[in-house]
Amino acid sequence: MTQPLLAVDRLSKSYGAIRAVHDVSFAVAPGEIVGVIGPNGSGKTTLFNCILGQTVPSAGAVRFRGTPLTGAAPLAVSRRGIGRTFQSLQVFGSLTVRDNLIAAAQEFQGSMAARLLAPSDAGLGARADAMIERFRLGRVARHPAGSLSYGQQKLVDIAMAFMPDPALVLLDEPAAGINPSLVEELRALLEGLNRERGATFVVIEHNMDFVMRLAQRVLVLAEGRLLAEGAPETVRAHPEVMEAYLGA
Amino acid sequence: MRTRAYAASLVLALAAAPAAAQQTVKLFSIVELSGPGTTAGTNFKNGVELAVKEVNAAGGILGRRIATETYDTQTNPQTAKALAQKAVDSEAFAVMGPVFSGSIMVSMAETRRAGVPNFTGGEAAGITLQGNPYVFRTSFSQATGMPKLANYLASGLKVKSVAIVWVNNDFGKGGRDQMTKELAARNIKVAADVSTDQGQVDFAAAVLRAKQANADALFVYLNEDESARILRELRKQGYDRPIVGETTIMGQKVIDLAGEAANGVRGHVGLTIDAPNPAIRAFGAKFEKEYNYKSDHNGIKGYFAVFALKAATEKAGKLDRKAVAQALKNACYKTAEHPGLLMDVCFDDKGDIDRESFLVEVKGGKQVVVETLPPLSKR
Amino acid sequence: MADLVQLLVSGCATGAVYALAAMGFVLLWQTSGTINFAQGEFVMLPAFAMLAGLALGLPLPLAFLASLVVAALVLGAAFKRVVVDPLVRAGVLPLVVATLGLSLAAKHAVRVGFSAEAQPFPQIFPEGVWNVLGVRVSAADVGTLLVAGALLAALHLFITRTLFGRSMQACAQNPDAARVLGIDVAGMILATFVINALLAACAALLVTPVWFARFDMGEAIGLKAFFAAIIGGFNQMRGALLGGILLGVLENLAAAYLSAQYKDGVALALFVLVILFRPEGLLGRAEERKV
Amino acid sequence: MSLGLTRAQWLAVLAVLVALALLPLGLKRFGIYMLSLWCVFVVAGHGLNLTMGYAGQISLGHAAFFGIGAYASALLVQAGWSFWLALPAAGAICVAAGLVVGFPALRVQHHYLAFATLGFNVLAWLFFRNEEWLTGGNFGVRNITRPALFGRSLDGDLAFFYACLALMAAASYATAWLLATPWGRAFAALRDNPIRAESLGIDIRAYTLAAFALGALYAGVAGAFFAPLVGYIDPSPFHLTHSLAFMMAIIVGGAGRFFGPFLGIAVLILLPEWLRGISGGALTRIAQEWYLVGFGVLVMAMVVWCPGGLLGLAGRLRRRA
Repeated sequence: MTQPLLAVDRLSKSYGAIRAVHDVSFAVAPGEIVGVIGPNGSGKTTLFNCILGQTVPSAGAVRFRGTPLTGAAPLAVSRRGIGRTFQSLQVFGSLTVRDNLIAAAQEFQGSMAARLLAPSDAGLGARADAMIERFRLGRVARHPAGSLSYGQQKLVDIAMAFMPDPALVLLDEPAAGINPSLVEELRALLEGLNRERGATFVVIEHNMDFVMRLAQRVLVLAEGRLLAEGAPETVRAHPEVMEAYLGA
Repeated sequence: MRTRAYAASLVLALAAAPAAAQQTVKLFSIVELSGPGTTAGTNFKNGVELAVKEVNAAGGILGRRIATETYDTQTNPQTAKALAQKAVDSEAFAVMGPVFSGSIMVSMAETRRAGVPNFTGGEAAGITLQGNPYVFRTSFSQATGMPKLANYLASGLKVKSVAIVWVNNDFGKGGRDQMTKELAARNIKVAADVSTDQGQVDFAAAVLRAKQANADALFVYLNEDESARILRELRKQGYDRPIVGETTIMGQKVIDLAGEAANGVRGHVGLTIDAPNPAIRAFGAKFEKEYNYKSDHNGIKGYFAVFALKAATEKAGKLDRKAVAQALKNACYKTAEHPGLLMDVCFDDKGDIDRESFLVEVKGGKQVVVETLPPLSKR
Repeated sequence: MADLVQLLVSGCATGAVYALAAMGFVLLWQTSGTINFAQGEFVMLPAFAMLAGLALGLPLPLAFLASLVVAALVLGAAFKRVVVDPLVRAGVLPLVVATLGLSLAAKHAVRVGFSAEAQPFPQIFPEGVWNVLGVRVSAADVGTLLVAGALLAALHLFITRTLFGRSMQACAQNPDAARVLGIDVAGMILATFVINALLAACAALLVTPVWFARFDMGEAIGLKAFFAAIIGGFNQMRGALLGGILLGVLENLAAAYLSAQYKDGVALALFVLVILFRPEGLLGRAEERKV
Repeated sequence: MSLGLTRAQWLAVLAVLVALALLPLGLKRFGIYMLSLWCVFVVAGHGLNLTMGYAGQISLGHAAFFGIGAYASALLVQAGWSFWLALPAAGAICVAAGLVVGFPALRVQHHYLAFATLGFNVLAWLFFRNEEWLTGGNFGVRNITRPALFGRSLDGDLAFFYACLALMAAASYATAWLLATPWGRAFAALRDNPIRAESLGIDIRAYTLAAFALGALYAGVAGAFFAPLVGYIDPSPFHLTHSLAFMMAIIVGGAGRFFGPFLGIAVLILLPEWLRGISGGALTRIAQEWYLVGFGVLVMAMVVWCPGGLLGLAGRLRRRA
């Protein structure tokens, strides 16, 4: 295996006596789609937050492209090329969809002072329009994002994460709360991004069908521990997993 | 469209000088009706209105009725200046107020520019030192009052040292600066110099410092509410030296608020409702009947201002602002001819006045005049 | 030494009143995330309600009771229904602005409708002054401290020892869990608003004899209560107590020993330092960063 | 730059400017003075609107920046500087102050930041009052002269009004321009959702500081004009209460809306004068006396029912019609 894009080494996070994440290690290779599953409270989101700098891990290390990322602040993490979405909806409600997309990428080029003199779309108009087309948001491109339906906002949210061409994207339950046909569309979109751009991502998901079809490899968390890891079929067949997951 | 309609109506409103006003004498009261100067401004305004009522009932000035308008400066000099402009724009014959020195210092530039006589209750020395021919006092300046009080401290109370507690605003700072100078001239030591804030509540520290200074007397120079609070604290901490003040602290409002604790305070008052003078007593009764409370010195100032204007206008013989201002220079007016003035008074060439004043003491919840001081010029 | 004690006693009496108002701040913040910038007016209004009662010929105790009722209804229930409820989900800042508007309206309504001048108010404690080892202590100081202390202690007992109080606390800490436990969350929040109004009315009774009833008397007390709450800890009742007393005492000490001109600056410097280095307040718990 | 306006809209803007320029011709000194004051306050209002309306950072210290600008320009001019040098100096001092005040943003969450600005305002006011050697203390700075431009004195009321109007036009243009750059978008992102913004590489601390510095710059420049307009400054107009009034005016006009400050400041300072100008029946007298009460209620009502301010209300009514 070549150098992994993301390497998580024995990561732990405890809140007092509660171990939210306990001794978790895994790696993500470039171009890979990794799913993370586990029952509620199994530590998936805490794991994400530790990697992304929202919380500081109690122990362990995170490396990105071979250099340490442990404890870096969220801004630094994003500047290093790691995008993310949140469990809850997070768009800029008062900006138009197109402006949301431009906002998502404009800070990755030039200096802050240069942006003061840059053209209004920061030279990102074409890229935003392409993303709008890919996510089929053309009809609402000029509407304030806050006025869109939940499913559409979710698409905007995900599109934003991909706008700056991140090396890695961490998606927290992208399919939650959207209708089944849109789920299917979303899977196709993500697969397309992976295929065409080699986009790498880690997906937390409750929708088993969605994640099993999308991911090339699946991690199973239970009570903060990494219970199993492997190709979707292998994991699905793992008796302990089925017990932990379905038994919960 | 909306903007333009609004703008147009604004033009109409701002430009609409009342046209029917030629037959009246227009008087503008620009006074403190809110903010820290409320008590002073309200009294002054009420005094003006009472006087206007009486003048109008007696046939007005040179046969013309007086029409008044009142504006609130919010005790804010910038607002006072703007309102003075407004009065000038509306062709004021004279402007009454503001009472606070900080405000009149700024607003009088406007009345001066337009040549409108401007009476003020302000006491800062600087007001009449700017060569403004249109500004006139209704009371002593601090430069007149403080020496009188300092004389009293030096020869009446025979003190060697004084603690000063003052309020840190233009009124308090001005008085404190003037007093410090006067005390130095009389070889009286300032043993403590304590600044307090407008609106201050807890005077424990200020009183403590005054006590620690161990001075022969305490000079308190605060606004009304704060004067009352410090008097309570002085009583509580058992301050046993003479407490002296200039005008404010012996005012009726302070006595009402401080109750018992005001007893024993003494000092100099330019004007007081309790003066041994039938005209002033009569004014006090009328004022109380009209407004249901006792006037303080600012009420007398406002009342006096209107009658001073009337006297000067009659002397000038015509409704001419410049002539009226001229008639108030180096001129004396007697109550025999102008009873509304309450006391014989002389204006000098700068707009300062000279007349009798009083040494008073608060006894049994009332201001009692101990001695009447003659006008400076008679000395 | 006696001088220092003199300042401490006086500062504590003043600070106890700040603490009463600050306590209300903390209660509202804990249960509903409301920062009430009209807190000072919540003290001013009952003072005028009492004056109105006195003017109608009621004796002071009755006027006070009436003002308690009015405060509970208007400053408690109505305030919550009309101003807070519609905004509680919009976050902290809209409520800050709305209560600023309320403060402005209340102040000037009293100014125009009643009077702009300070009104005398009857003394509630006897006039006596004792000399204790060179320290002059007035009945008013002792009374204010005792009453404020008793109120705060009662409130503390009420919240920690009674079922009702503990339910209130549960709502403050975790409304969802409280709801699951069958606690009437809305009712509990309403209760804190009423308690805040009652505390403010009590503060009014204590301060008005000294501060005098004046339309803008709330400006100082509201700001001081706010500073006290932040300094002590915005999410801690004990913090409000500490903050209030600290503020009252510091002002006096600063005026006596440092600079009378900057006496407010000392408390303010402490306030800014707390915000910078210990935003949870001297006694507060750190609030977890929310994602 | 077109700033996204059509030609018709540009013409409308021009027409309004011309109307404003013609407006004072029918007015006396007081009216001209009030309009000048409005222009100056609108400039400061743009600053607060940037900080608060667009970038979502509540500032309770705007009057302090306004004061710093006013004192800086007044004192520098009295020290013999040209006003046109004192003006940028005042702006620069305010930017520095804005950065210092925004500094807690590097450490604390945003409502605490609002509290810190409140503390700053009180401290600044104490400084203005106490440091008599510099600021004149309670007695203030008197006889502040008005500058000349290209050899023409701006001392006349009308001349200075045009200077204020030009300032307002320039500041408004600068605001519109700024909002059309990527910064405007970053400010909106900061306001709408700072946590999300951070995950997208938006340096929320840097933009928060920038928002404070810009707000302070506008306030400082406005203050620098305020001093010669009034001719006298003392600490009173820079008190905390005026910061709160500024903020409420922006809310009433419509925070985060370009025309919000124009309307909000008009409601704050022109409307009461206009009401007073209607010579009057009992009803207008009541309206005058109860004006501030009404303003307070309006602020509450706006926040509760109409977060878009009066402009938002107008928009809502238009859509319904």
